[in-house]
Amino acid sequence: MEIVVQSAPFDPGTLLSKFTSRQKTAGAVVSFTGLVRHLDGALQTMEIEHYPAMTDKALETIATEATARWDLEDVLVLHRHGRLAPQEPIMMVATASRHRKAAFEAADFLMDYLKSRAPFWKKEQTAHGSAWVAATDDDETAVTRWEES
Amino acid sequence: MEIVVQSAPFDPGTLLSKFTSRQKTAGAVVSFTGLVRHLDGALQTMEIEHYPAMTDKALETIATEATARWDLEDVLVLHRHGRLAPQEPIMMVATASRHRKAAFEAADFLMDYLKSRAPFWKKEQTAHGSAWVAATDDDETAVTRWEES
Amino acid sequence: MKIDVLYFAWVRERIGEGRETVETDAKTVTDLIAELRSRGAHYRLAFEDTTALRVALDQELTDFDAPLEGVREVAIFPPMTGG
Amino acid sequence: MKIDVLYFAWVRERIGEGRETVETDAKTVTDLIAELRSRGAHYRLAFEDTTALRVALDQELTDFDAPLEGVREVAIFPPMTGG
Repeated sequence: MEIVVQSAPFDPGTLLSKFTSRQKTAGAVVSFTGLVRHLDGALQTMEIEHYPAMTDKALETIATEATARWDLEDVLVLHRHGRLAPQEPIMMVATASRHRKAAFEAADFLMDYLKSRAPFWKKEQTAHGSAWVAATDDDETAVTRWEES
Repeated sequence: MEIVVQSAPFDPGTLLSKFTSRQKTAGAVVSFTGLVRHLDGALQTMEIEHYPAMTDKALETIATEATARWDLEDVLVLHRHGRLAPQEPIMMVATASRHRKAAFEAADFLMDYLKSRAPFWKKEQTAHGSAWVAATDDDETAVTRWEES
Repeated sequence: MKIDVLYFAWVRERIGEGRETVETDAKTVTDLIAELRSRGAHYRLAFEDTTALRVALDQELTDFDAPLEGVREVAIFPPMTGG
Repeated sequence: MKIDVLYFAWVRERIGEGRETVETDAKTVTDLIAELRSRGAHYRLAFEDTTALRVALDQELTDFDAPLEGVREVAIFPPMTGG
């Protein structure tokens, strides 16, 4: 399990290569990469604020929960904070499992929880000013689908 | 849309970097990488046979179907044939979308169809001889879940 | 008791600072917010609609009725938008 | 008519070759397989259980009842195991 919180840019491919090549028993690797929305060209920068004392703890809790629910060989969660440019990678999760379905479901689960349980807040800057990204009801209710099963 | 069929090894990270950096409008990139099963250390090599005249056509049909069903910005499907070593990457799919759910679902769909609609056959070689990998009923029925919706 | 109170995102911007130490006898987060509102317009604006807020006690998400006893750090912020 | 018949994986191994051209009047794949079975034990072994086989006509998956008229290439193989 690897949890990374950083302001520096990252290359999703470099991380995926490292993650894939360290697998000894997995048959399936799924990755999700989130990119900064460009707002049809209007976005100048995105600023991501976080709660440093809580961030690592929250990401670890989410990753540990995924490991408890699915038969995973490995999990990676990386999230950036600070200033980002349009189309830059914001965050990445990767899961490795013997089973394809487990790798897919766990990655999907991690994303749902990251969206509404990890202490990050996005602010978008355009020529017209800046605004905090609002959480959607979808994001907040998405986690409930994992509670039913 | 990019379809690749090759016998040469590939690095999933190199492909993911290239795929991610060419996105201009996507906010979500999902990748799936399949690795050769090691059979608890017993596997010596895996040999993948394919039907060259049909392979490209079948992969294109599957990728086009995914593009028709989901709002995708880009799709990559790569599949190897020939001789592979344990834990080597066999194949990879990547999807890019403005929407996270579309990227996840389309990647999952591509995998279900690749398993039972693309003309590849795997043969596993161990110290005790070689055997064709049997298709599971699960693989053959997995595609039906996409027909209901 | 003395307690550290942290604010993030637009809650921080409305209040005008990210962290302060308050002396309080509040039993719950709801009580604490009621006290803070009495400090002025900035606070009332930040805490206008508490259904739009989330809270963590000692870095664990919880709800507004959670007891403050033994807690060292309260964080109040909008719904998170990571991922 | 002359038709190319291709075999893959264990079907190819049982028959002993990957491709042959056959002269046939078979109307469907089922008819063609009946003709091929009469060629000998190798073929009967390969086509022992047709529920374990899949077929493509001119590189498109189809079923055993599909008409062969106008078809140039028939491929017979086990269920695919890609991915």
